[in-house]
Amino acid sequence: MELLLQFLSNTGFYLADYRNFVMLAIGSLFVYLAIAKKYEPLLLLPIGFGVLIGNIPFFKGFGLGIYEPNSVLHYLYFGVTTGVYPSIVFLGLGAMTDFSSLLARPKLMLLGAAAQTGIWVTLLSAMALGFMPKEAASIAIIGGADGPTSIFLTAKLAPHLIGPIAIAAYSYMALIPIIQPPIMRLLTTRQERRIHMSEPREVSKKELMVFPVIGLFLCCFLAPASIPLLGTFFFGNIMKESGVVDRLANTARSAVIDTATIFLGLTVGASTQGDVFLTPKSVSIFLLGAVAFSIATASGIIFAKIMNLFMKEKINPLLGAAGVSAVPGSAREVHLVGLKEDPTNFLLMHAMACNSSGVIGSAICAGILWSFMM
Amino acid sequence: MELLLQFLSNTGFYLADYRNFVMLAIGSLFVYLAIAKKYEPLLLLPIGFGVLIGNIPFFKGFGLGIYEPNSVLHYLYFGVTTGVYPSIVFLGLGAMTDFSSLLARPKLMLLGAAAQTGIWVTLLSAMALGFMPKEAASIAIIGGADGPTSIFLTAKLAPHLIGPIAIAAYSYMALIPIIQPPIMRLLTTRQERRIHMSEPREVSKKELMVFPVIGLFLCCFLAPASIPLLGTFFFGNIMKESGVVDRLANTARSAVIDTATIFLGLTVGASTQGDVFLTPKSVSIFLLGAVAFSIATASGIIFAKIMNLFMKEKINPLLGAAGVSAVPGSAREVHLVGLKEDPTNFLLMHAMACNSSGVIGSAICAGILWSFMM
Amino acid sequence: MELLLQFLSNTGFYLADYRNFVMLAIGSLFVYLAIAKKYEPLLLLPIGFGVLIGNIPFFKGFGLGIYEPNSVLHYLYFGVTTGVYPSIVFLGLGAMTDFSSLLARPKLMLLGAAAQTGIWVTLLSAMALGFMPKEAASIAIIGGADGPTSIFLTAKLAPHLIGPIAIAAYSYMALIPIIQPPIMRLLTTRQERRIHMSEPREVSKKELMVFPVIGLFLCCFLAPASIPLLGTFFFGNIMKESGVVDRLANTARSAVIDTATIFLGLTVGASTQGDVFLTPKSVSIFLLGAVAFSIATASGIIFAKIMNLFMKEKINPLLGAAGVSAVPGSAREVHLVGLKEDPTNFLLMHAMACNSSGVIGSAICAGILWSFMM
Amino acid sequence: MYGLEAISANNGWAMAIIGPLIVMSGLTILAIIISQLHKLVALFDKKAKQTTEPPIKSKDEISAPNIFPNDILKTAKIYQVLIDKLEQPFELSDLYQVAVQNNFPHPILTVSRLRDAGILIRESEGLFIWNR
Amino acid sequence: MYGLEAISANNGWAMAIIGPLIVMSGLTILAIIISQLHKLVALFDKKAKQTTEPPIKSKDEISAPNIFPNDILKTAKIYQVLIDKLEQPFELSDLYQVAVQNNFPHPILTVSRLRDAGILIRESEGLFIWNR
Amino acid sequence: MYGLEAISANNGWAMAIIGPLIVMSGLTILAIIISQLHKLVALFDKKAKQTTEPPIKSKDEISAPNIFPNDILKTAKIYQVLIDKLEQPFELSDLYQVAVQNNFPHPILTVSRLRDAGILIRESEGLFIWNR
Ligand code: NA
Ligand code: NA
Ligand code: NA
Repeated sequence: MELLLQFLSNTGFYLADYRNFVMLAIGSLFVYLAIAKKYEPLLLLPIGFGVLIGNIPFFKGFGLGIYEPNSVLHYLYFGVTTGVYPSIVFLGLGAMTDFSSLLARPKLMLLGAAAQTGIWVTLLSAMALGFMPKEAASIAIIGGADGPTSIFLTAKLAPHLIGPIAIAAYSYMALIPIIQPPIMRLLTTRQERRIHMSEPREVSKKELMVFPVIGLFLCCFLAPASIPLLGTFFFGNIMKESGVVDRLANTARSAVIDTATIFLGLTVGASTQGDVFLTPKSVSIFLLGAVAFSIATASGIIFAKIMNLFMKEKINPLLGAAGVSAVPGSAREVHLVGLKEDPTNFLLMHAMACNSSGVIGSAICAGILWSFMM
Repeated sequence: MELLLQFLSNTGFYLADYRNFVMLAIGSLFVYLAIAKKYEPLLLLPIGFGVLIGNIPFFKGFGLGIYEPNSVLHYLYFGVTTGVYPSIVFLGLGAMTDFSSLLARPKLMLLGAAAQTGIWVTLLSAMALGFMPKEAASIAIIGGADGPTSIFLTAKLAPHLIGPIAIAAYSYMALIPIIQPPIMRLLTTRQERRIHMSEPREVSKKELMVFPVIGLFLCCFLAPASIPLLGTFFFGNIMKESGVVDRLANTARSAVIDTATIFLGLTVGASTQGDVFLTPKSVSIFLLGAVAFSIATASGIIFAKIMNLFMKEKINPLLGAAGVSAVPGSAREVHLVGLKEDPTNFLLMHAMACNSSGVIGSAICAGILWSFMM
Repeated sequence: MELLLQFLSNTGFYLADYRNFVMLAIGSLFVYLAIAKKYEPLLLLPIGFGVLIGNIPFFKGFGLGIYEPNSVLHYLYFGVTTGVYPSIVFLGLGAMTDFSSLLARPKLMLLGAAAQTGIWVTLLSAMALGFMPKEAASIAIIGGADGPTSIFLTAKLAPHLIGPIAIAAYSYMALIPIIQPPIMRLLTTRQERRIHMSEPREVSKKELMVFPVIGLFLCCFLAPASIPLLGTFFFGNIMKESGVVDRLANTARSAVIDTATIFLGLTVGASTQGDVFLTPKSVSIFLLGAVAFSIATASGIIFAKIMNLFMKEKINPLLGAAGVSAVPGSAREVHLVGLKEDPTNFLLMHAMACNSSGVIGSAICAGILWSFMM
Repeated sequence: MYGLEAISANNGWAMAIIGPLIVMSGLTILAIIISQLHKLVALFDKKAKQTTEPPIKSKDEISAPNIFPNDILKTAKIYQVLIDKLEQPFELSDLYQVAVQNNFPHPILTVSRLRDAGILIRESEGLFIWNR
Repeated sequence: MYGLEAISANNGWAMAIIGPLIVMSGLTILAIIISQLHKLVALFDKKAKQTTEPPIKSKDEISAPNIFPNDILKTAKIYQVLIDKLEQPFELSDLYQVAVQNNFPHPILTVSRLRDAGILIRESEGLFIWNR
Repeated sequence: MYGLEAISANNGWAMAIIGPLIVMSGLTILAIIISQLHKLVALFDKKAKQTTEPPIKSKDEISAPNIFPNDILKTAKIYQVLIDKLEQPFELSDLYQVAVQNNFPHPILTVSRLRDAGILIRESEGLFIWNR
């Protein structure tokens, strides 16, 4: 009888706390959005289910919780706290990314830089709200719209915020179809949205092979702290483009990135234990995340319009919105908004170019922020 | 010359101990059974060859043995001692398991619960034989007929027994075709064995998607200590059923589970170093394992017969034997015994339902046992 | 302004050291050779790009460098320093290797043993140049022409030399098409090069299955210190040949070995940080490596010629050169040199037999050397 | 300590009674919930239909297919002429070249649509085949 | 210390003599064993045939194929009619539906046998094709 | 500390000015380099052609195909006769056996050439199919 009572007092039913239920609701929402709405399911489903797993109430001290040093979740979470998973995800991303349209029209790279403005504005905002500099930098990187980059920088600067920052970053990435289109429409005229981009020139295999080396040199000499992300990213890319190690490139863009994605998502989700997660800070981070994404989108578009003032061949300013990486969500949105105005206007390929430059841009920003905090 | 002598004194020939040869014979037997008899080769071959590797005599202190802290085997064994491999195997299992026939006929779930009786009887037996409670619990879980679950619980409660318990669990799982059929025939009449199961109703995609969430909530609220197994299990299953992350599900059920299986089997096998393994305790564990499996099989069948007393539509009591998980061995045996009586009686699909509920049942039991020991 | 200066003083441009540029040039050369010349790209591309990543100048103390304990590279490098990656590579190699032509003509195994002579001569040379015994042993193993074996032994005996030894081993393996043919031509007559090998007998599936068990017993009893390499190697091979665990064998020879290859190459490359790598020792190691490879090649050929003195059915002495493992580079060279003399002479299959015996031979040598140093 | 004494001392009887009770009741509840699941799902489906159309359509359906439903097939027919000039499998860049030589409009974008439509299939790294 | 002196001091000569000796004798023994292996295997095979039939047959062979050897092919022919009504690839549930509509007995079990027989092949998550 | 005060104290303004400046100038330089890349590549290509032929030919091209270009196809035709005797897919050892029985020269080597030529294709562990 005593044993039964003791057992019952160890069940989740007994130990449950209202914060667990809040988080379970959030987790369920993520799972629902991932499955029913197909919002970035590769991210939202693992994270959402991870939130569920992490918020089943349990007896502390058992070695079950992700913050207890000998739990399975803790071992799997190690790849997050050390930054290893983000590095591996970037390896796979590199082995997937096709830079040919970016190489054909290098100007689009500037849009990837411009869209990082969201980061810097958010940095100031976070400081103004009283966050410590390292916390502020970690929050600011949400504006880069790049999950692994955000997790990586936060793991290095403010590990206690990994949960809320990752959740904010991924939530807004999933909500791209809701956040971006209104901003795009607000900041562009119908005529601008109808601008066609000319066919890009053909890019030679050799250019594609040389690019990752040059990219590595330039980006990582400038911001060495971006090595863990961009080093593996460009490594993945040269494996893909060289054509001599296809079996490695194939594994990198399938088994390797998938495994890292599964465990990254699962443990980041599980790191949102209600009692740790539900704090006023988390709420502020969520608000700041919305600011970051909106400004990033807007600044990309505005910068494209400014570029148009100086260029003969106009750029469709919608492409600016694709400068927030959020691969490939934002590129798709740009494409769809463009299509709506003119069903013959295919922006996808150009938007993907901005997307990949946005990935590089935000990884550099992560390097700069990290370096600023030293 | 001195060097030659020194070298020779470091060879396996010189260092060999009779216990190594006993274990090498056992390992060879496992390898033989796996290859020639095809008894659960996915389990027996890695374990058997692991036993060979672990029992080649070597000079202690070199950093070669699995129990020496800087050996390669020790690093690979880490996934066993922390419980990470079993968790990962369950992730893959979840991504493979089709719950549709269980959802179509939920009553079969009770058979998966009933077949766990072997666990509890073995718990008492082990205590009676003088094992400490945590050891007894680890031995008892052999009755769950689920390798990764046994390894997981033992790693948490009695890590020094991982070798014998794993070997016992896997041996009996491989011997299912020898152990189960006589018990099935003993406890059922010819007429009972000929009972046909009606065609299950069709299960909708949505039910299949909702099930892993409900399963997670119910099982893990009840026994939070089963989170490391059932959390990843249901996560794998929702990846499979949601249909929105097929690439992750595919990787989980191929590269991820295969890799974990290889290293789990190899290192569990290698952990049976003769001098550590060949103790009276190991012999007792083997005997208790036979008891556990037999009682599990019997109690599943008997429970099915009891259920039939109360139900209009009779269940084929052979299905009770499939409640011991041992995926998919026991389901196959039930199917074959059924076929022998009546070549038109296809029980496989129904038996698989009991199998998957047996997996859940024994993971819950592991959670309960762990919680009892705290 | 101060911040800008501080940032600039953290860029690679500011921190660069001439040694970094030397290494960047070497890394670029490796990448170039891998892509443009297709010299062993599976090895040279990861290592070459790793050299680039490791030699981007960075601010020490950031946690960026491979030798800083909390960097991502350091965590990935862990698999090198512990010897886990080489073990895993051997698992995959085993699951790829077809021993049938070796089993058909066991005499060829002696060529794999003879070609290890390079190791022992290099051992003496390295000692004579003033290297400590453990360093000398690590350098000597370069003569085994087997990357993972070299890395494994060096990780155990002289971890500070992993970089130069790995680079030397892989460089010469890539340069096999330049090093070996002249030596082959020098040491053989035109007539010898034209010797045809008779069709090997057919090997039964059972022989192929029994071989890994016998190989494990004999090699590892003789030199238990080769267990971490040959244990997984033969395990991989029995998974392949048994035919009962095809899914595991497939994963071992694709996802598993590819992943290990990627991270092994990348981190070994990155371990060549200019300030650590560019020392007189590294230059000596490079010179000794050339000696090792040349002697290995020569001694294989000469031994074949000696064998021919005693045998009725002559061996083509070119096959001796394939005794240096360097899979499958040296086998291909032998085949091509043979083809040049007589376009109907297909030596590839026989050369592969020598190759695989060379792999076993050098792993045993590693075990012996390790044991000598204890 | 051995035998019944050991069991009692270690609280074995309690465990052996309460343990199976918990498992059985847990799985029973799960079975009951499952047996009601299809009703629940049906209920939800109904409600969903009554109240709202999904606020945001799944993005995949909006794109090209809805807008040029038969254009892609037409385009495919036109491109068939080019494909016939190439050996299967071919490199994408070869296809671009013949497309440009023959003044086909928007080759790159068309190609990407053909790929989305599953007509142009990546066979291996850099090589493509034409489906149909 | 350099040169011959260093070699002697470090026991180099002994190593360089004993080392290759061990490798060579090891691989020689292995070569000898291998060369006798096929005899050993033949011996075993013979003995195995003399003494016993394998006590338990491999389970895979017992199941369906042995019992309904041509039934499956017959069933497949009958099912062909249903398959013709579906577009390739099809969802399993569609096949069930037409099977039930046409009063085919045991559709689910038959489908699982067709899958085992390799006639019904899973092409991708949830989609199946009919082989032959 | 909150608001502007916190920003100043934490050097926020400097960061927010210098940060984007660095990113922008970095990516601008990268864009400029990229835009010149094809010229650089062209330059290299030209130079390479002028000075040298590649010193060592890629090894894969030297081997069999160059030496017996149509022999393989002829061999394939001859082997077709044997293949017709086997059921597809077949085990390699079966092919060897019929080859030896019919006194075909060099069966193992021929088979390895047929595999290199993509005529004999490994379908799964141990089983092969004949392509064409
Ligand atoms: Na970005
Ligand atoms: Na079970
Ligand atoms: Na070797």
